[in-house]
Amino acid sequence: MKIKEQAEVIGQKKLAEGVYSLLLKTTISAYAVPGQFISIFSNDGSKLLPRPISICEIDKENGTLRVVYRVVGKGTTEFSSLTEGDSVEVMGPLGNGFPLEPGKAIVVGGGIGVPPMLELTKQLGNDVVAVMGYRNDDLFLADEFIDAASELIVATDDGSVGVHGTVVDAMKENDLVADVIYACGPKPMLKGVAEYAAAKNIKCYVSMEERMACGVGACLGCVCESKEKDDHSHVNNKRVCKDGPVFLSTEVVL
Amino acid sequence: MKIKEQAEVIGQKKLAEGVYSLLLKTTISAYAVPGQFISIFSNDGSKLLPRPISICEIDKENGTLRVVYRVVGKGTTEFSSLTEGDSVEVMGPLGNGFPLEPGKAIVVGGGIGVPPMLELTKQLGNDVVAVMGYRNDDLFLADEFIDAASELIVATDDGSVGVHGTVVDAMKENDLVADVIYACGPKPMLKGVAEYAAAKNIKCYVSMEERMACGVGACLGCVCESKEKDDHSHVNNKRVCKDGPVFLSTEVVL
Amino acid sequence: MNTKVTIAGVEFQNPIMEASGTFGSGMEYSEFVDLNKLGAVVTKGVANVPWAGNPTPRIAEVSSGMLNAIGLQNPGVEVFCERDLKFLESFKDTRVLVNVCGHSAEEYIEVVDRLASEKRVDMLEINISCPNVKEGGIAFGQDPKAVEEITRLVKAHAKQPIVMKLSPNVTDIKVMAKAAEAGGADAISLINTLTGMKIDVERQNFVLANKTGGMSGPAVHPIAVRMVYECANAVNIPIIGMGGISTWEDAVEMILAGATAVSIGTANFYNPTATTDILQGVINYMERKKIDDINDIIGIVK
Amino acid sequence: MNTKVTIAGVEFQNPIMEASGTFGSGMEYSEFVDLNKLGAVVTKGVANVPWAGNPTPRIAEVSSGMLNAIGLQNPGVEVFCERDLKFLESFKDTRVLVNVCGHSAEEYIEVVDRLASEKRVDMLEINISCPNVKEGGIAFGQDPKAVEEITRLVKAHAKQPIVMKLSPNVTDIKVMAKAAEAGGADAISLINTLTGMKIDVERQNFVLANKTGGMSGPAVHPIAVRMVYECANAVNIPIIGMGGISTWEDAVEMILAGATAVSIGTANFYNPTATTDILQGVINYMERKKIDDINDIIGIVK
Ligand SMILES: Cc1cc2nc3c(=O)[nH]c(=O)nc-3n(C[C@H](O)[C@H](O)[C@H](O)COP(=O)(O)OP(=O)(O)OC[C@H]3O[C@@H](n4cnc5c(N)ncnc54)[C@H](O)[C@@H]3O)c2cc1C
Ligand SMILES: Cc1cc2nc3c(=O)[nH]c(=O)nc-3n(C[C@H](O)[C@H](O)[C@H](O)COP(=O)(O)OP(=O)(O)OC[C@H]3O[C@@H](n4cnc5c(N)ncnc54)[C@H](O)[C@@H]3O)c2cc1C
Ligand SMILES: Cc1cc2nc3c(=O)[nH]c(=O)nc-3n(C[C@H](O)[C@H](O)[C@H](O)COP(=O)(O)O)c2cc1C
Ligand SMILES: Cc1cc2nc3c(=O)[nH]c(=O)nc-3n(C[C@H](O)[C@H](O)[C@H](O)COP(=O)(O)O)c2cc1C
Ligand code: FES
Ligand code: FES
Repeated sequence: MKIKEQAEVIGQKKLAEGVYSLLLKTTISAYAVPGQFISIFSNDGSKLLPRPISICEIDKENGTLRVVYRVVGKGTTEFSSLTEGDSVEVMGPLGNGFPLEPGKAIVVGGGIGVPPMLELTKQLGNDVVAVMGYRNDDLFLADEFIDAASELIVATDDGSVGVHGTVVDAMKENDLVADVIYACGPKPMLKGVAEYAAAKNIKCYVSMEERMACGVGACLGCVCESKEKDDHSHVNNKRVCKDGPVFLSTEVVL
Repeated sequence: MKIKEQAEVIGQKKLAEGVYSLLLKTTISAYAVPGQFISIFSNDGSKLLPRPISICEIDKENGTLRVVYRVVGKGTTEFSSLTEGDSVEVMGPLGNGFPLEPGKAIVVGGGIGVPPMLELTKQLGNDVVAVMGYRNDDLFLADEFIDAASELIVATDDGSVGVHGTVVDAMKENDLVADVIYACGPKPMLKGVAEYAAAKNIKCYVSMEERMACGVGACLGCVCESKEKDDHSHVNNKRVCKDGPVFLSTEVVL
Repeated sequence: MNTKVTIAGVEFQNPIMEASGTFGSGMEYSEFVDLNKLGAVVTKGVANVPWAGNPTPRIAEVSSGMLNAIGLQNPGVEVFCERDLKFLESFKDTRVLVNVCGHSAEEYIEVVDRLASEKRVDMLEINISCPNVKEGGIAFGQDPKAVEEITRLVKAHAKQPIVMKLSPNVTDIKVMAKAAEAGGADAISLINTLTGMKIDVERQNFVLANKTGGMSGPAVHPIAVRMVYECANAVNIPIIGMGGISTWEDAVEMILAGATAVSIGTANFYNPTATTDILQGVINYMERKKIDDINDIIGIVK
Repeated sequence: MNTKVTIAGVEFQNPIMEASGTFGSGMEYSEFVDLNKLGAVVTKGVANVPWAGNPTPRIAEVSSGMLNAIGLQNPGVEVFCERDLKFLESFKDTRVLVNVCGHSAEEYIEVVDRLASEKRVDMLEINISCPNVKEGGIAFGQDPKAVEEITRLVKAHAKQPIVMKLSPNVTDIKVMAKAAEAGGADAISLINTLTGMKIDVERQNFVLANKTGGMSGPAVHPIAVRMVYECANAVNIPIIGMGGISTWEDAVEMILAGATAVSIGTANFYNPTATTDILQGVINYMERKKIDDINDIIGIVK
């Protein structure tokens, strides 16, 4: 069930330098699961393509979705000026989402890969260690992970808080083990997490990113390389928007 | 002195079906004269060219300009949703404006050619007969012409108010004479007014329209045919945006 | 009111199709639109064997448009017949155009031969204009002799009528249209994408892994209208017009310029119901303008 | 920081010019920008005698761009020298490129000869690509033999360096660039406008009196970047790049692709200070990226 509609802006606030949290009232919330994303469209007729943004929180009761995004270009700049009562075109829910596996979990987020892990952490329940990596002490959403996870471990690039280094450094330092690892962040980080998981023999899911056009699997714009021939494409390519964004770390080339 | 700036919307109201009156705070008001126009720009990055709109009223004291326009396409549709406090990009004042001639004047406006005559009527002083043509009994601005002119004669296409027919019919019916005639409206109307003026040997100014790009005389997009070789172009073409929009009826081919 | 149009003996319930490569084989967008409402489904290009396409990024946004360098990724004609054509079985009201690509004449013919027996295929659209294929592809579409030659070869093998899809990256589109006609094409479709490039000034590198990509979307529409107009006045075979159609006005514009049918591509990406929205807009226009038959306005602006 | 660039021995204080036909001879925009700040003023096309141009409407808006069919209206070279060149006398810091048009080789040469003695003219830009002229014009720009021939003829007469302005309405821009180089061009400039068409669906008629017009603005930018890139890697003469430059990013993109200087056209119409705004943006970029010399980034994206 995919919906394209005008969502109402319930509110927006700045979480950190260039990072915004946007709360939208949309019927998409009824169908969304953690790890899925929505496409947000610009109001400007010269910017046609959707901006894919992961779902950070789902409130089915109030019919809202929360997304957290970083301003990096024209589209996200435009979104950052949305205020309560505005409307914005959205499409979703898109992609497959994280499978909720039983047992102990580690959720790993890096940079703007932090927000998509929040709803997952909440839905996984209590036995979750969250490992979140930031540039500096601007620890957006950290307080919410403290509430949602059993434990929060922070890594920062500049060493200002927590482990000085990457999330993988933090995982190693704490010698974390679990039944499953979920990760979202830049590709080098995903690669590191996947290697850690492989070394420890832990099942690992990664959420991938690629430039998108359709967002629904039709255009083949957003593929990532798969290790095996893909069932749909019959070549070594999987569509991030439709077959992903969540893949087993062993399925894709990182 | 031409200015391009963000004007503040002081207010907007609907005057008639599809006709809006927009009040803008802009420093352009300090330099504007009746018969000039401003370029209004769209906020949408796919619609780049200015929409030329005539100045309807100038309030130098409050630093505002009033424009009245009809919604005919994408740009004017966008403008019609502007509300108090919004800002909109404008450039002006553009064009030459109506010369204020001494003596008795007739001001003639047809359809969306009505609004540009209001400031002129006011500035001409008291000995002015206004002849305004409308489609039907939606007589936008008529009350303001009653206040500004010595007399208002109305013509309607459907005969619902005043003279049944065109402004030229109305002028004929009232056998109007004066020292000068000023006219703005569709080309066939301007032609009729010019012929009336010629027959009665009255000096006549007409305000012309043409599709524009630059609005400042650089691109040669907006020319109209002139009877004599033009001093600037050295061919039989005059730029509506720069040499006009106001011309002597005897200068241009109608 | 009649919205039916006929191209090479094939009747379409209305002139609205989607453009190859933007709609898969319809599966994904069938969540948004009833495929049975469309004049035709035009499939993504199909080759004799699976193609992996280009590396990513394959997509870049540009002003009022986009660049793509998919590189004709496709699962090959065998899988296509078994899966995609089977899926399309159930949509009886819509016609099916299969877009065919290849690196060489032989590869085109292999696909055409394989499709010959497929009942669900109403027409073949031969893509001789994709700018993202290094061999064949653009070379075919930019040389009138090659266009005529490949048309003749394909026509000799095809069991379904053939539509030659022309590249806009040429000096004179009329010459290419005439070459296709001379080679025996039943119809032509245009435009494919215009070759463009985007450079990331921060990274000082190309945005697309392939360096160049095909430009589509509203930005190319005025060029497409001009080319459709030129071809309509140069050849006697019907034209399927496309390029930047985003609204019903764009579709009507293309029909007035001379297109018997129109395809909607990039617009699907920002409006998944673009095809049916545009169809409804065209119908409203016909009602308002008292046009009883869509055929009455094809190419009337001269 | 050095922003100076040199083309055919002529030094420009910076690489930012405006594009012919969008800026007159600078008079009108001198109310908005100090012409002395620009790398060069490029004049509207000048012919041997006054040209009346096309009937109106001459302008149509399209998505992220516009169509124009001015038809090279100009007052003729005599008036141009007396009035426009005289006006430009007082702006010593900026270079002057005179854009030359004609219906035939003879007409081009007449203008070039007349300008030979004009000290204020630093360079000639030979417009062999205007799509709005029926004779000559596009015919010259779309045939490599004609390009080489006219280049050679003009070069033989010209006292100033010549820049050949190429049409993008061709199958292979590299061929045209090489033809201009072979004919002795000192530089090339590209792109001129792409031929487009707009139809008014309500009136069921062309929007432009001339039916077709030249498309410019951001919509054409990706095509322009691609063509500049292709030419930069095909010829050894410098390139003045243009087409849809609207922001400093667009200008830098063009320089990275291989343009020694860039011209800004349509953007002036919606931002009269586009030229100087873009210049400032380029300077800020150089500072931020620690680029000491603009010449260090010309064509570095390969
Ligand atoms: C499945 C998915 C989920 C995402 N979730 C989030 C999220 O929760 N929060 C968030 O801040 N961002 C997220 N992104 C990235 C986000 O889509 C881009 O940052 C956004 O589209 C940029 O739009 P823009 O107009 O501001 O930038 P543009 O002006 O378009 O580009 C600016 C820069 O952003 C990057 N970019 C552009 N498009 C994409 C894209 N589709 N994917 C990745 N990078 C891109 C490029 O490096 C580009 O140079 C996600 C991307 C994907 C594919
Ligand atoms: C000097 C001048 C003064 C004007 N003053 C007024 C005014 O006071 N009030 C007012 O309502 N309108 C005025 N106009 C007309 C106004 O500029 C157009 O109606 C407006 O630009 C249409 O913009 P749009 O985006 O809504 O329409 P578009 O979608 O661009 O076009 C819709 C239709 O509007 C018409 N149109 C578009 N551009 C122009 C243009 N430049 N000139 C004439 N018609 C055009 C065409 O018929 C077109 O089909 C004036 C025009 C000029 C040249
Ligand atoms: C992502 C994408 C993939 C495409 N793939 C194909 C293809 O496989 N075969 C083909 O003939 N054209 C292909 N095209 C071209 C379109 O069918 C169409 O000709 C072009 O995009 C212009 O139409 P538009 O502006 O409406 O998109 C593709 C276009 C896009 C945007
Ligand atoms: C209104 C207008 C008039 C033009 N006149 C000329 C001209 O006289 N000579 C010429 O060589 N190019 C002319 N051009 C083309 C521009 O110089 C430029 O090559 C083209 O517009 C692409 O740049 P842009 O997208 O920045 O406008 C004209 C363009 C426009 C929009
Ligand atoms: S964005 Fe089109 S297939 Fe993923
Ligand atoms: S609009 Fe450019 S000269 Fe008038």
